[in-house]
Amino acid sequence: MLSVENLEKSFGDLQVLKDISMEVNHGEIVSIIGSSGSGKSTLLRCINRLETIDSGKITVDGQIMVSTENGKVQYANNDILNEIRLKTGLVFQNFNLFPHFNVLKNITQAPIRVKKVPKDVAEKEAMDLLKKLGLENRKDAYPHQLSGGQAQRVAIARALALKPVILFFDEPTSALDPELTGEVLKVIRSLAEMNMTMVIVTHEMSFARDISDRMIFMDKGVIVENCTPEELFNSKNERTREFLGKYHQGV
Amino acid sequence: MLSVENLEKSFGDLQVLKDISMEVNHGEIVSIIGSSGSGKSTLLRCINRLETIDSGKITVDGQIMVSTENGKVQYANNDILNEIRLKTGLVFQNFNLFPHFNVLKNITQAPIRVKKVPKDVAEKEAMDLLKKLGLENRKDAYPHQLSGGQAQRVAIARALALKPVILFFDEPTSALDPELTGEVLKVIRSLAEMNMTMVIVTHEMSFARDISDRMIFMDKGVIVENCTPEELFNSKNERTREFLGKYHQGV
Amino acid sequence: MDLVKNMLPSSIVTLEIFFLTIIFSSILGMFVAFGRMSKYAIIRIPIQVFLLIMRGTPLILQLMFFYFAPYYIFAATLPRFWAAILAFTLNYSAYIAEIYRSGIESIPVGQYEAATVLGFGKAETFFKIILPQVVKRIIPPMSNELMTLVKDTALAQVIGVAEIFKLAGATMSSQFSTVPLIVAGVFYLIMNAVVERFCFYLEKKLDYYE
Amino acid sequence: MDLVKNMLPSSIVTLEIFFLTIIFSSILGMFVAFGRMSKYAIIRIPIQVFLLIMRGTPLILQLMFFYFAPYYIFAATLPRFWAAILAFTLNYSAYIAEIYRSGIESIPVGQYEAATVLGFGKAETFFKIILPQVVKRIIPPMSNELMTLVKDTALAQVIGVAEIFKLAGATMSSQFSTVPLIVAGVFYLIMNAVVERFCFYLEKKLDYYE
Amino acid sequence: SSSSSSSSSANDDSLKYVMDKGELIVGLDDAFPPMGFRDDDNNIVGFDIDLAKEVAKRMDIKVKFQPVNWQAKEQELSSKNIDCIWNGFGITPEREKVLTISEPYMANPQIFVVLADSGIKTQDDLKGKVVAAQNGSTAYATIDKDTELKDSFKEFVGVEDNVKALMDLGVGGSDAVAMDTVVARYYMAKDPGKYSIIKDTTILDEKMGVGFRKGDNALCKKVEDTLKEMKKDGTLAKISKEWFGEDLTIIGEDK
Ligand SMILES: Nc1ncnc2c1ncn2[C@@H]1O[C@H](COP(=O)(O)OP(=O)(O)OP(=O)(O)O)[C@@H](O)[C@H]1O
Ligand SMILES: Nc1ncnc2c1ncn2[C@@H]1O[C@H](COP(=O)(O)OP(=O)(O)OP(=O)(O)O)[C@@H](O)[C@H]1O
Ligand SMILES: [Mg+2]
Ligand SMILES: [Mg+2]
Repeated sequence: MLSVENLEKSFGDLQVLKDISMEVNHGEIVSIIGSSGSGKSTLLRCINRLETIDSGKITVDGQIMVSTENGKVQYANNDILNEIRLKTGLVFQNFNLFPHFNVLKNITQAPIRVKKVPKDVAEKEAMDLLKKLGLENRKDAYPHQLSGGQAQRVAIARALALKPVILFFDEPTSALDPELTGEVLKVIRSLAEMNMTMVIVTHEMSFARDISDRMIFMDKGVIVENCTPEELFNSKNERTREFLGKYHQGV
Repeated sequence: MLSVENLEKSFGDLQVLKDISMEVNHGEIVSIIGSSGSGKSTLLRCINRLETIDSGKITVDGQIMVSTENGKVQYANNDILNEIRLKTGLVFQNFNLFPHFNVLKNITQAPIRVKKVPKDVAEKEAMDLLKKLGLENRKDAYPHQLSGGQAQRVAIARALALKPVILFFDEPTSALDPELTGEVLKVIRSLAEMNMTMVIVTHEMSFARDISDRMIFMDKGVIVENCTPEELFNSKNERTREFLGKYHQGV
Repeated sequence: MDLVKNMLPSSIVTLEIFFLTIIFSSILGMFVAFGRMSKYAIIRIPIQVFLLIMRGTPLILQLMFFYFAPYYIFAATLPRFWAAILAFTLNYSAYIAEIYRSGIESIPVGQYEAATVLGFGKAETFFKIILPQVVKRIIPPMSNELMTLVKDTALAQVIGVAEIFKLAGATMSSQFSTVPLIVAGVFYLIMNAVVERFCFYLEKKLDYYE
Repeated sequence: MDLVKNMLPSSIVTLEIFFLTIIFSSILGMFVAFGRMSKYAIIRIPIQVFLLIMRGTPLILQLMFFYFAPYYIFAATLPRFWAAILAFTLNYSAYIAEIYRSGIESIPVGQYEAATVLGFGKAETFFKIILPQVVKRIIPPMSNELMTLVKDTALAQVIGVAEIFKLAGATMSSQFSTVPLIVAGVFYLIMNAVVERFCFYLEKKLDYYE
Repeated sequence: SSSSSSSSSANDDSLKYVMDKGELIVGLDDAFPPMGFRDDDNNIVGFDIDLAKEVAKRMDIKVKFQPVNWQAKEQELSSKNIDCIWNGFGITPEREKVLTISEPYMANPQIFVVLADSGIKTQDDLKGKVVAAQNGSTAYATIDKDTELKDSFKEFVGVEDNVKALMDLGVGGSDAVAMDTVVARYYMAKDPGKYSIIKDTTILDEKMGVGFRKGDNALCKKVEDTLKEMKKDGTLAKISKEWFGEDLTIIGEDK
């Protein structure tokens, strides 16, 4: 479904991603964990073409998005890029809601305009999502009137509304209370049952352990571990144990 | 140190805080937990005068900040308000870093300008804080170049740099990985040892349990529980058990 | 007073110049703004030169240029009125482009990213997501330009377009009195009060979000 | 040509008008902007009227007003030059105030809140936190006003201030030629090229943050 | 003083051009009373207007009055939007270099206007005083060139137009205004007793002509001849009396 090969990315002198290779299979849920600044968000941004890569190859659902030949980075043509775009979705770490649309419109605009879903259908589906996320009574509010957790749930609903085949989350539960984390977890599980592929950057270990088929641990721009949750939490790797140590302590 | 009595606050028709009363004693660490939209951020904002209250009384360190007589809300005079301001600090949920200052300047500006700390002293202290928070190599970066967790740590350092006597945190660890959560926890503990009073809104139950002398559970604008962590986690209250249930599940 | 009666046809000309200029230059201005922000120097640099000349030289010279230059080049002139509209449109599109640009550049990059990721095309992103937010932010500087335009219509007289200030000036010298000039001032003031109220209303209307 | 030789003193007058107006009106404009944003109607409404009159009536009338009116009211006139500076300053402070306002209102409220909570006073918050961010955002609309001002200095001739356009007009009339007008146009273009480069430089310099 | 009455050159079809289109387009500043300006009904009227109408009638063609901006009059002529400038147009050597100008048809000396109660009686009284003139007017240009005269003033100021120059005089911004007689008389009549003219001084003995494109000699000659004819049969005197109360026209008189 998704394959990343030898991806490299620097900001000026700072190399943020170093020779990253990973695969995500159809229907799989993969969590990416790692310390702050290890490049998790940057990796998602590269895959979603919000950053250009310095070298490497990315394939989505069989279509090559970008590859590197003799050191020259080559992106696919626009038709292919647009096809890929429709298959992927991303929930941002800082939400990026549209301030001039109310909650409902934030969610329905993309289905209506991009996927040409009829307005009433889009609104019905949006209301279903809002209900699932406990937000039906805030549907007319504007983003600046939402609490942190509410804004985050709207951002999640907005991405889900497009029904992508692969969905990326950047810390989807960071502003959610445990109760809502549970709700979001439920939603993500139901998506998993519908065979949606998901890649989730998160700091919540228990959440990641619960939801993931596989977990990737990144450190300073490289992938240190790429294995099942059980394997990860029993890893012998020094760095992994150190990182998870704090989590074990916390529990 | 801090006392809130019968505080009420509405946004239009939506009553967000209903008859809130609470006390925080000198040197105490109080966590506020509760579902999204229950009014936690609004409470902090009212105490920090970022929202005006509809009625009630707030006292900080013996000084009355605002009171209500015969239904008329009466704020203290500016001298007193300024004195209170210097005693309190707040770390925002969405950081609000100054985009035109680099990390170091974000931290040193307030000490230099407001507390008239000499520049070299302020910078030395800022570097100590950055080191504690694992950010010394990002001191020259601008906010838009930081990862989510880095930005949050800078926001924390900025508030700590002013050495307030009472410090409010709105979800200080929500974008932090477990390792850093541990770091921040250490910093907060060392502050506690220096007898700093702290009020922390958080969704991380283990963090709250570890750090707090007392925990407040808010639901739909009212305080449901106000007790020690042990009492809270063993509460008989229906709503509390329901809320914490998800947490217990997660662990 | 006859002056007021005589003002009717002139004020219609003034209004025509005003509205045609606004319509054309706010569309053209958008393209100019995009050109100015282009990452290709071959587009950006000519646009910068265009902006410099249009904003850097007096409108009165531009009016004369567009009316008289075609004669020397093509041995034909544009009708006075349309030469004036052409000059006004090009001139104002330059000013408006810079205002658009400041507005567009103040929108957080996250808004583009969110729209991109949701699959919005470039045009949709701009018109549905960015522009509505830009409009809210640029109302005050736009009102500056609109109010200046109301008064700049007076310059059309240079190429013999009979707008209102021209009439006032002529009446002033024949009657040896400042009254006509003040009447024209009041006319501009009224027209600009309408512009101001309109901008104020728009601002209030868009105040529902932050 | 004598014209160029004669231009020196006039162009100094033009530069004086330009710089004095910028200095005075960018300070005054700040107060006007605050007044316009005041929550007290007793401050806000008079400021709105001031803005409407200053932006709504021709600068030429304002120039005449500040030069001629004092005689009828106080039986004394201001020196021509200072009457011109007064009119220019008041006029431009109105335009600049609206630009400040749009810039100030586009700064996220979180920036004020962060500064407030850190104990910054109102003035410090404005000058250290808000203004630097405002400056970056308002450069394009400000460059519009600066470039217009360069050309508006020509209006000072109405009340007999010997700036450069007056010289051009006088020479043109006696020689029956447009050359002096074009020379003046080139002068404005050069001055505005300097203004444009300055704004461009400032924008680049402030591009280090988002 | 005229260079225009020379014989028409062989390929000068300027007269034919005008006769063929059957219309003479007269360019003017319609804010220049009493030569050409708008009356209360917004019609263009004035002394020069009456002359041009009569000339066109005698040439059996129509006449059209096209207001032009003074700053654009050169382009208006050369782009053939107008055929002549007929608007109290002063004859100067500079203008004769670039235009073909008719013989003078009227004298219009430049004089000083002062406030009647100012006590200024002679040109000597103007020493150390502030003198104003309309920017770009003949009076302005003449004084500007006469360094000795100019330096005897405290200040010499160029103001946008004659009306503002007189307003400036009124508020004490200046002590005298240099302008041409025709215009001065017109404004003085609007406000009787307020102003006076300094006697026995003329800054420049300016004369008025009609300006044509350089080389349009045939057309110029035709207009000149028609004016002379009108002088002879008394029509010019009649029109002049209507506007000025006396005959100020000089065309066809002995020089
Ligand atoms: N535009 C940029 N310019 C320069 N450096 C950047 C930029 N964006 C990110 N970085 C740096 O790249 C590194 C990786 O950032 P990234 O946002 O990918 O981290 P992350 O793993 O998502 O961290 P977090 O868990 O804190 O969100 C960080 O050191 C960050 O400061
Ligand atoms: N400016 C506003 N206008 C209208 N409603 C608002 C405004 N600010 C907050 N609210 C509403 O007030 C309620 C409480 O918000 P608050 O931000 O205090 O919640 P919270 O407890 O901090 O939630 P979270 O854990 O999600 O951050 C929410 O329903 C929110 O939508
Ligand atoms: Mg991140
Ligand atoms: Mg909150």
